[in-house]
This record gives sequence, structure tokens and C-alpha cells, in this order.
Amino acid sequence: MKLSILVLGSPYNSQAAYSALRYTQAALDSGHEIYRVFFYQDGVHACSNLPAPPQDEFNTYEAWQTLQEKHELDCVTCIAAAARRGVLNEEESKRHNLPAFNLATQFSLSGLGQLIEANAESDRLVTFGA
Amino acid sequence: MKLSILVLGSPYNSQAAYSALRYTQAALDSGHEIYRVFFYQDGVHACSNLPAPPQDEFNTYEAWQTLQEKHELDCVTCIAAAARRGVLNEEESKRHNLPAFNLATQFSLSGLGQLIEANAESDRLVTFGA
Amino acid sequence: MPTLHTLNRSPANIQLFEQLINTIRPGDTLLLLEDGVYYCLQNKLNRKIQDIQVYALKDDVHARGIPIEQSDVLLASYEDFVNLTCENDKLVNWY
Amino acid sequence: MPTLHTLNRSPANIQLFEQLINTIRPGDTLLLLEDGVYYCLQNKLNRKIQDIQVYALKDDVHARGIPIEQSDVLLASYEDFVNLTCENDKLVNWY
Amino acid sequence: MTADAPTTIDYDLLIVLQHAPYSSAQANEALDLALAGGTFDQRVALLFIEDGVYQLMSEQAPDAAQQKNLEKMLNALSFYGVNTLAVESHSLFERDLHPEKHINPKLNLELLNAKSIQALYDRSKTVIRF
Amino acid sequence: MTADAPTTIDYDLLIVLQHAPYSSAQANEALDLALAGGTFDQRVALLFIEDGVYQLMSEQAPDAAQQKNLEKMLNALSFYGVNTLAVESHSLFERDLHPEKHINPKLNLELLNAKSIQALYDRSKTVIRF
Repeated sequence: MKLSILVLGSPYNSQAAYSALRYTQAALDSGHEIYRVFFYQDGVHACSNLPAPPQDEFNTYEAWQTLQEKHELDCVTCIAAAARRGVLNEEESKRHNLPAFNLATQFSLSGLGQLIEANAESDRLVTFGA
Repeated sequence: MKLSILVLGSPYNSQAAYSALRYTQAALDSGHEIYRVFFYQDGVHACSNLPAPPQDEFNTYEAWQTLQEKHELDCVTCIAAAARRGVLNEEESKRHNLPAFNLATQFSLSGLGQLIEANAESDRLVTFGA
Repeated sequence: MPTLHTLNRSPANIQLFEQLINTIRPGDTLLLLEDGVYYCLQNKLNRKIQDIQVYALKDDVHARGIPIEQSDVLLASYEDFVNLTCENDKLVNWY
Repeated sequence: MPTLHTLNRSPANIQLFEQLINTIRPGDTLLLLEDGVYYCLQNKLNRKIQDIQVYALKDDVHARGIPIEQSDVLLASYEDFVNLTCENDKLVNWY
Repeated sequence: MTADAPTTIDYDLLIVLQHAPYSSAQANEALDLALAGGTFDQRVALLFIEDGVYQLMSEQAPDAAQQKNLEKMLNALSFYGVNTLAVESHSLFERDLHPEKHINPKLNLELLNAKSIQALYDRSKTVIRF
Repeated sequence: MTADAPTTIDYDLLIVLQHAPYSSAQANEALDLALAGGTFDQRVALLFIEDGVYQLMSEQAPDAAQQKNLEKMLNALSFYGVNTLAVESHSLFERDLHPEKHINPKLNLELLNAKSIQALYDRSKTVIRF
């Protein structure tokens, strides 16, 4: 089946990013297609490459990056939600004249059309809310 | 009176950082001393210098930076909570071998002892929860 | 020791309100802010807490379009909020 | 159209549960995950929803130390969760 | 309707709004998604329930809290072809909200009971809660 | 006790834990603060109430969800001089939790009713909810 995933909560304020990770992993292991993973609202915080969790805590950020690379997942971060919350790639950072950028390279910034399209193209949209 | 402020919520997931800003402003206008402002849990997201909210939205991040400068407030961001969530200064960024840093210069990273001490030294600790 | 209580969650958060009700005392003050100002729409509040002066943060009330008519709730500015913090011996924030 | 419902909030979120109860139908499936697994501690669930097979996500149950004894709730892996998503015609996530 | 009766899918996306406005970006970002859906010619329905019904109040003046006016976004929905705005009656009743007295008269709202809400879910391919 | 009776402040800080563990960092970061308070010789009391009582369950095995074990942090509290762990009885009762059957036996817990909780608030200089 063709599945898309929507993540709405930030890693330490909810389990959304973690549950979505485990679900996506299981879906891929079961041979399903993951059409797109979309990060919206506080879920965009999962796409930063700056978090440094303590050694004894599971690193959800890194795990998403690894999973994306392994399966070449289409991981999209909502550009408007991310800009508001300080998650930017190099291009956006320059455009807003900001001193740095922090979007992990495994994610791409794009608009809500990508979520709308994922819903239209997928058999199911699975939402991990906060 | 000697007041300290605790901010626990992220700017777009709660009104905590905004309400705390207005309260702190009013307290200073009324001649009170703000001993310390402490950012904990998802409140640390208020201390990033990367957010770029749309023009028609109030910029809570910038407003905190301006208020800190105007009154030389002691604004402390919990170092452990911030590291987990990807809010780092230059020193922490280097220590964790990360590609960038995003803590606004108006905030300093420190431990929970600073919150404990603020509570001991202040007449009131005003918490803005999420 | 008269205490200022602040409440920033809507009436839907029943358990939080019950905790507040069990802790607040006659002579205490209650300040509603953020989504707490939705209590102004309901009479529930006055029936549950007696001998408590209730304030609602003006800017949060106006933002949400809440009509304040014939209500026992007084509107407060952030300056009033600060004054209430200092006038009362103690402070408890409910959220 | 049989539907998979997922619920990730604890029983304290009464209004959310009521919405779910009003929407779920005999023949649907309910999967509890995250704090939703706390429903396994209470009998409340079985009395309220009939002819619904209830699953609880195993890892979330174990993490929280919830004993599963003589319960009508079945433990599910993430793979089961994926299968349930696909076996049912529709999906509604409650949070 | 019995469990076996055939159901027509009338909506690509049902957006459920369950949170009060202004204290978080939930309402704002949910309406952004509704507008995006309309832009891409998707059939979108909105359901206001629980604290989400507060979003419909007339005379909102968010300038006081330096926020964007939600009413404008709500009024814009119909220009994007989003015309199904459903409200759960009981949620209004519980909150002492009277449609004639408290609710934005410009909106073409449908008051639904629990039974009709079940039907709305049935008629929607995907449901996302905000 | 009447409103005028004198009250002794026995605690510098009362930490109220009202959220379930593991779905967010609330519990973890609240206990971090309690340990910090103990380290700095502050008098700290904890009150577990509502979903916060789930933090006290025995046989938690967060390895399954790749998380840090909360029980270890709870057991460590006494080493830091934090000995007042109060639990609201009604919250246990409502959740069908039985102290002998479900609750960590190593913890020295005090079961409190609503009246005694009021007294605990009275005896505390500051209250922070998590």
C-alpha cells in the first residue's frame, strides 16, 4: 500500500516523532511504500540538525535522518511552520538574512501543497498528533 | 519587589513566552526588579535567533531580545533542556561537534541551579506554563 | 496568607479547575488569562467560588471576542497582574 | 467501511473519548498507543464499546509498566499497527 | 445507516478544529491547510468541536494580543471553495455560546449533532485533527 | 485552619507532577529540577496528581520505547535529600491503581486527600507544575 505520514508534535513535548519513526520503519519492513513524510506545526522541530540529547536518551532526530537516507524517503518540512519556529535551510537563512541554518540535509522545505498532494496520492495518511 | 520569571512553553505551541514578555515589561514599568528570567522545557525554543515569522505576526523572539538589551535582564536558558531540543551557543555547538549555533546572544546557557537560586533569592517566581 | 491564583486553561480542563477549587480560600484572588478568560462566558465560576475576587486579563478577553456584561469579573491590565502578584502573600499558577 | 481508530491520549481526556465513542461503529478496530494504553488499566473501555476489537501497542504498554491480565485487549507490534491500517478501509487518528 | 450501507466519499479531507484560538498556532495552521486544500481543488470540510468552537466567535480583536485575526481567514475560506463549515451543537451549548449572540454571522455554518458528525466522518477520505 | 492562622513555610519548592511519563519530557525534566533542588540544599516536596500518578507505577520498562527509566530517578530522590513524595489518593482511585499492586514499593509515599493537599500548598513558598 501507499502510505503517507504526518508528524505534528515536537520530540520532547510529545511522542509523535518517535511513534511515527517506528511506524514508518515497520511499514517499510512490511514492504509498503512510504509516499511522503510531512512535518507540520511543532513537528518541524524534529528536522533540526542541532539537537544533542544525552547519551542515555534515544536520539529521535538522528534516527529519522538515518531512516531517510536508508530508504531515500521523501521527508518534507512545512516551510511556513518551520520559518516561524526557527528551522531553516541555507537558502531560507540567506533570504531572511539570518546568521545560520539548522535543517538537516535529509529534509526539504516546501509548502502545504505537498501535504495535500500526499493525501490525494496515498491510500492512507497516518497522523501522529501531539 | 524582586521577581523571577519561568517560561515553559514554546512560542507557537503556547502563549507562555508572549504572556511572560508582557508581564516582565509591566513589572519593569512598575519599578520592580526582575532578578532572572529562566527558560525551561519547550520554553527554550523562545531563545533561538533563527525564527523568521511572517511580517503580520508579532515577533515574540525579537521582543524578548530587545527587552533583555534594554534592561540588561539576566535571561538564562536551561543548558540540558536546550541541548536536547537543538538550541545551542557557539561553545556548546563546538563541544558537540555540530555545524552551527542558534542561541540569541541575549541569552546565556546554564544549569537548573540558576532556577533554584532565582527561587531562593526572589520574592515571587511567576511561572508561565504550557 | 492571601494568595493570587492564575488560571490559563479553558473550562474544558475540568480536573485542573477542580484542583484549583480544592486549594483556593476565601480572601484569595483569581486572575484568568490566556484561555482561562473563557470562564467569563459561563456562570459556573461564580457558583463554585465564593468570596474570591475574579479578574480577567483585558487583552486576552478582547482578543477572543468575549463580551463582559453584568459579570462579577473585573478586567485587569498586565500592570494590575503585577500588582496582584505583589499585594498577595503568595502566588500559584495553574496551567 | 470498517475503520481503524487510534487513540494516544489517557482516559483523563474525557471529551476526546466521547467524540471517539460517538464515531466508532461495531466492526471497527481500536488501537491504543502512547498514553492511550492507560485504558488497559480500567474496565471502563469494555463497558463503553461493544463489538470492537481493541489492541494496545506492546512497547508503549511495557514502557509504562501496565499489567495485561485477563483483559480483552490484544497486544500489537508496530507491524500489527501497519497491518491494521491496511486491512481496514479507513483510518481515524484521535489525539 | 448500518455498517454495510455503501458510503460516498464527498471530501478528500476533513479538518477537525478542537482547540481555542490565539493561545497556540493550532487554529491558524489548521486554516492554512484548509486554504491550501482549496487552492489545489481538493474537497475540504471543516468541523469545529469542543474548544474549537471558540474560533467562531464574533468580535474577536486579536490586535490586543498582537495576533493575526482569525475571522479574516475564516471569511476567506469560501473564496477558496471551502464551503462546508460544520459545528457540533453540543460544544456550543456546553460553553453557553448562542449562535445569534456570539457567533460570526458572516459564516455559513451547519449545526450538527453526534449522529450527523458520524456521517461527516464517513463521507471523508482522511481526517486530520488540530 | 482558618484564613488567618499562621502558616510555616516548610518547603522552598513544591513540584506538582500532573502528566503521564514517556509521552513527553515533562516528568523527566520535573524530576531533574527536584534533584537540582536537593543538590542545592533546598527543601523540595513533590506532589503526584492526576495522570502524574502513572509515574509511580512499578515494573516500568521504558527500554521497550527506548527511553530513560523514570523509576531510577525516583529512587535517587532520597539520596539528594528529597523525601516528601505526596500522592493524591483520589487520582489513584479514579485510575484503578492500587498502591500494593501497582505502585513502586521502594518509594516512601504519603497518600493525601484534598484537605492535606491544601495544607501542602500552604507550607510551600513556590509551586511549579509540570
